[in-house]
Amino acid sequence: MTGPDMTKRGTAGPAAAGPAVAGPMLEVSDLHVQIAARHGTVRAVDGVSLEVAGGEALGLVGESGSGKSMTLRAILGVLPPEARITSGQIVLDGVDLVPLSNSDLNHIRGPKMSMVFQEPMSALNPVMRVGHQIAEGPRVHMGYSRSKAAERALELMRRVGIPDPERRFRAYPHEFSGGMRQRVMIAIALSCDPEIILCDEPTTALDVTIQDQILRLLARLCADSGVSLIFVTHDLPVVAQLCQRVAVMYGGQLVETGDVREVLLDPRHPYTLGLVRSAPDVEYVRNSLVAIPGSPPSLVTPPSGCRFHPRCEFAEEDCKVQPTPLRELPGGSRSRATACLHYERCQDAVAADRVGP
Amino acid sequence: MTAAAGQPGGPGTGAALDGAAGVTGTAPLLSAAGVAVSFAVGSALAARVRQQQRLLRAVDGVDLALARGEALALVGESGSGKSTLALALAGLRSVDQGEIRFDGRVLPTRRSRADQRRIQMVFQDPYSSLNPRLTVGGMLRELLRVHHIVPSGEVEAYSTELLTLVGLGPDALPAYPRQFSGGQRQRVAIARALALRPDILVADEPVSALDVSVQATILNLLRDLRGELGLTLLLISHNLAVVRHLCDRVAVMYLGRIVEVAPTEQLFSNPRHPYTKGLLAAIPRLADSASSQITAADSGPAVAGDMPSALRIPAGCRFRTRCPIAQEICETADPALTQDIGAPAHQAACHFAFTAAPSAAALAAPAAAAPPAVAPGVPRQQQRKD
Amino acid sequence: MSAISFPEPVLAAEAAEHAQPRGARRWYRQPALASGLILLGIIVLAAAAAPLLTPYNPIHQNLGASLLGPSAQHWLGTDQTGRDTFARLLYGLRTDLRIGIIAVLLPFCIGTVTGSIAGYFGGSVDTVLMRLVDIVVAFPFYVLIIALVFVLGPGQRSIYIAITLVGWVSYARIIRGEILVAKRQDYVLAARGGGLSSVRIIRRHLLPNVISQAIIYSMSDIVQTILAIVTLGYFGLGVPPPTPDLGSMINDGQNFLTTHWQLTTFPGLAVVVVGLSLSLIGDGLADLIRPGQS
Amino acid sequence: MTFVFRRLLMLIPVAIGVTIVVFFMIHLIPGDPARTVLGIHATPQRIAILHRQWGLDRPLVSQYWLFMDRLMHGNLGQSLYYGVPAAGLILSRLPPTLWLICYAAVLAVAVSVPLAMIAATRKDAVRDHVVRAVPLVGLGMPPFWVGILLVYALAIHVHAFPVSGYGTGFGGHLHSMFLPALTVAIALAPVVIRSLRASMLNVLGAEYITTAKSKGVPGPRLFLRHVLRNAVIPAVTVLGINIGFLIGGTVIIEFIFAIPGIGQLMINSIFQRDFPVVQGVTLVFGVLVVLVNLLADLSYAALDPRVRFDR
Repeated sequence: MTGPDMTKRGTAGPAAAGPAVAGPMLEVSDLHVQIAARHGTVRAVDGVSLEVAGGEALGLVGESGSGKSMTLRAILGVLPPEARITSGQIVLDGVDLVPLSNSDLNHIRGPKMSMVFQEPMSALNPVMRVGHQIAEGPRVHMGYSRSKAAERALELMRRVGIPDPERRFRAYPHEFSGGMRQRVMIAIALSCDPEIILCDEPTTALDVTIQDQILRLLARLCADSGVSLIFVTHDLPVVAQLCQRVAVMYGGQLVETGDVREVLLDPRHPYTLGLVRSAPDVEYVRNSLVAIPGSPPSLVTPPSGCRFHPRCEFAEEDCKVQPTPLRELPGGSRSRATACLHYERCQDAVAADRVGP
Repeated sequence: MTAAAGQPGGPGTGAALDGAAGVTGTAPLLSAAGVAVSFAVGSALAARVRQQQRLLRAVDGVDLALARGEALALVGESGSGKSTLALALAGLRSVDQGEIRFDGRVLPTRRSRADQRRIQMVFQDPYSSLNPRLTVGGMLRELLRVHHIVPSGEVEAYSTELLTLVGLGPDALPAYPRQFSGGQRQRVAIARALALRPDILVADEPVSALDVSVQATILNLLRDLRGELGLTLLLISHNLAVVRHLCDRVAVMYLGRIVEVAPTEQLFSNPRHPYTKGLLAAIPRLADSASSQITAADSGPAVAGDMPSALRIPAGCRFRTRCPIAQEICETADPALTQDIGAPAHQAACHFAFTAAPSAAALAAPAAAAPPAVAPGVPRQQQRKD
Repeated sequence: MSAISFPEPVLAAEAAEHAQPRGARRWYRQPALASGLILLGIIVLAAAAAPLLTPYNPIHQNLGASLLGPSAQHWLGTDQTGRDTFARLLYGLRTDLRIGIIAVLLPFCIGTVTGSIAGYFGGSVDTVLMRLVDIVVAFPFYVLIIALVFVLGPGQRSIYIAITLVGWVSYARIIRGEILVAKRQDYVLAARGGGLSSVRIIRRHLLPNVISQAIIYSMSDIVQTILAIVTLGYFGLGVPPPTPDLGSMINDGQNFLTTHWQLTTFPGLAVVVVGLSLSLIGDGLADLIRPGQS
Repeated sequence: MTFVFRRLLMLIPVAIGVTIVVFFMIHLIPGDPARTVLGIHATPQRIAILHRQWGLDRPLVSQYWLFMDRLMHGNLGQSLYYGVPAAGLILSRLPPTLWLICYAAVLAVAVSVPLAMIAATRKDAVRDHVVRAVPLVGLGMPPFWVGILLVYALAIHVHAFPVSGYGTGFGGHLHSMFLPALTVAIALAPVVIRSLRASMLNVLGAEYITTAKSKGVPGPRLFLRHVLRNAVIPAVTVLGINIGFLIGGTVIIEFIFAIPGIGQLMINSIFQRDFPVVQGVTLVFGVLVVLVNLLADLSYAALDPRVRFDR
């Protein structure tokens, strides 16, 4: 078991567009996750490759059923029993996690990576005192004594902004508000100084003002301790606020990746474009929101070729047959890539949008 | 008009009603005056032991008016009482205090079937709002028969017409809810509400349970229906972006009270209540992520802390526990909704809403003031077509 | 009104996939339900066709042929008064099944009605009804049944009364609980918003959604009731002799346990098989209604 | 602790209701209860004495008051058969019954918990299906029949256990009552296995278990700290609800195994038409169940912090 001795870099801000590259801290390559279901095998994650550098926040965006949560759970090794990784590599700090046994993974979960969930109420053990839940990680992984772990828990509670931690230590999760519960979750995730925190829609269940607080907290923690984030969400503006890079998922595959500003303001995949156009925005009011027609693809019998082609306005014959892996875009920044064969058309559409109808 | 110290927890003054109605210059179609709704929580003894109210005052003295044909948004965070207020207005929750008027007539606590028909609701979760054991045709038929909307021979044709109106075909009639996707279910729910030819449609978070790409279709549908049927719409939402897309006027709720009401553009460009300002600042923005991205050096959150429990409503101004400009007066005097002298349609319940606040500079400038940069979309000025 | 066109397809094929595929919900795709139904069908058929399956009269005594072992004439032998055990088994099954099923009907109806009222209206009606339930539940099932049959005197009528007085409670609890959950669903609010009456909402919107739980429970309730009837028969408090009944058969056979074990074992096994078939049906139904659970 | 207080408060109407039910048992008897109870050979004097004893000549309400007044003084009436106070008789027969109940409960838990664990940890594996078959068969077995077969197999055939009786001393009780306790446990186990398996599956699928895994909590600690504690909570409720069944089962089992408890007393008294004793035993059983349910609810509250606060 290695301690968190890796040099941690803080990000000065988004302007520093990713820290100096020293090889990715987490590298997922060609990950496949399949779920056995009654009506067939669901290919929930189908060839996903990701990289996260130290101190970087990566947004993983997609609608429900796009496989973004499954990807996260596969990385952490907490897939539901009927799901399994069929192929691919998940390399964290030079170690491939896929072949590791559950007990080997237990030495990595906590000290190296941890997770924050969407519903803090159901993600916290209802019959265990909050303080003990935070202290459990240090007890197990750092060999802390009961009192030392409790001290650590108190310190963490202070760090994530839980007022009156001495009193709150002995409280149960149901005595907390939603925002406070999420702070507890974050404290648990931080408890063993991990290198990367996987966040599964951590603010979706929260109100806007609380979401704002939690996002700020996460941003501050990342900057202070240099911890990396993978932030799964369906909310594009949230990604825009927190992450430096973004990866868009559709039907179990990545369709577009790149710098957050480039992807969200100048999408090069019709699905990303559709997401951007269909979300009502406080700043811009359109005459009519543009919806993405159709419904998400079946993951049992996915469409041939590009999985988005049945819903795509730009689709051509070749989209129906030709496989569409992610391809780097000429002239884009690091890892700016799209899976669209006709991405130039998005460019035109974006340009047209700017001019106005 | 300065803030009169109201009774904490008591209903607000009816004076504010005139302003709201004044927007259109006619008598409001639906109005609430001093409406309060509470729930009994736990035992009286437990409440005494823990020194709190036994009644959870979900809605605590609300004055609100809805003019015929307008679209009013009720905005607030969870726990603000907006859904409870919606249920009370729709006659699905009895009111403890105050009165609800429809077309100038006070609606009784137990509404008649005819009154019930006039205000119809669309609920948040289309998975729970449709009876899984009834076909779409069956649920429409039942309503149409009970209310004698059309002669029994025309039920089928009318149902088909309704479904077409919401973008579904006649083949939806024999289908069960489970055969539809989320967006389609919401269309069925809208058809069901419209079946009774209501005067007012109350939509409680109609898109928040749907995927982003589907949300747009439902919002567009609501907007088109408004234009087509001249519907009066009360939209309940926590999402200010949705509201801005759809509504003429916005009422912001906090802890059971309305703290600010204004025409949409006025509210977004010139919010007066510190809570509204915080709420607007807290919304993550897609546009120009560089300017809105959180950095380590950033200032504190838009609104600090949690909303207090409705069991322990603070004395004086209920927002003061989280307010960046709270003064001594805020602890003692409960501010009533007051009008902006320049723009009477704009009301806010803050002691410093329309005066120079003592430490207004401490407040972050409203984020909406930032000029929008390039983004796929249409500039705001082109937004209103009517 | 003019139509507004929308890009969404009318009935998304994908939506149907997210929901239950209709085929998988058919009863014969449920192994538990299918085997339970077939098993119960055989038992009911055998009991109903008892006169065709055996030439013997279950009441007719033949002291010359007492305590015979199994043979070609008497498949399961005879008892101490020379009655054919197989014939008594079939006729006993007939009696106990009939009483068991009929005895459950009335509690089912009473419990469903009181449970719906308590659950839907809540308040003091609910409090009173639920305290009543608490009181009945305070007595152990067998103690109350035995005591009631004792004071009412043995016989079928007493069994029906006793089972009804005790049995409605479970249905009331189940239906009330389910209604409390279903009541919070928005479709009930929508029905109220549609101006429908309470009776109509309960009948048309709530009961169809919650009754399945009571039906599932009724399967194990029939089993429990048959067990109670057999137990009462064993103590001589059930169906009065000479009507054949599995409980009294076990009691009669008990004296010859060491020499003629089949006299005690087979009536009991018959009950076990009936119980198995009904439990399978109950489980299968539960699976059908809520796949993935149970 | 307002929960405890409220729970105790709820006891009052139930306790009163129980006495009313027991009181009304007399009036369920068709015809003249005294005559029915005493049989056709009863002398008019005896009937008159019983009438006075039970207060049958008074209005119903005052009859109930009389009943309650006697009850408060620990008077359950005279046994018609033994001619002694029913209360004393019942009290002397109580220990074997309590022994049997506790013994059976321990055995039932000892059988059910491992089986439920085996099934839940490998859902839909062979072992899960085997365990799930146990309740299917078990629920349909008449307890008294199981008792008879156990006696035949393990007492008469193998002589491993006595055919009947209560035994002396702790060890003796443990040995003599094994078969009866096992019989009751077999009747109870299917229900417990089912609910425990379901609640364990629920807990294993809960998000907080994933949280614990994401902390790298090792297996044994995960099971003890996170799974078991949460899974036991609903099982306690189910056990509480079914405790009535457990206690009721002892009536039959005591009779089968000739254990001198109140269950056997009840059945014997029924045969002897000893009405006051039957009434008294019914009341005691009612009180027993109410107390055990109270215990179950209180332990539920102790296990689950959410219950202690209302809302």
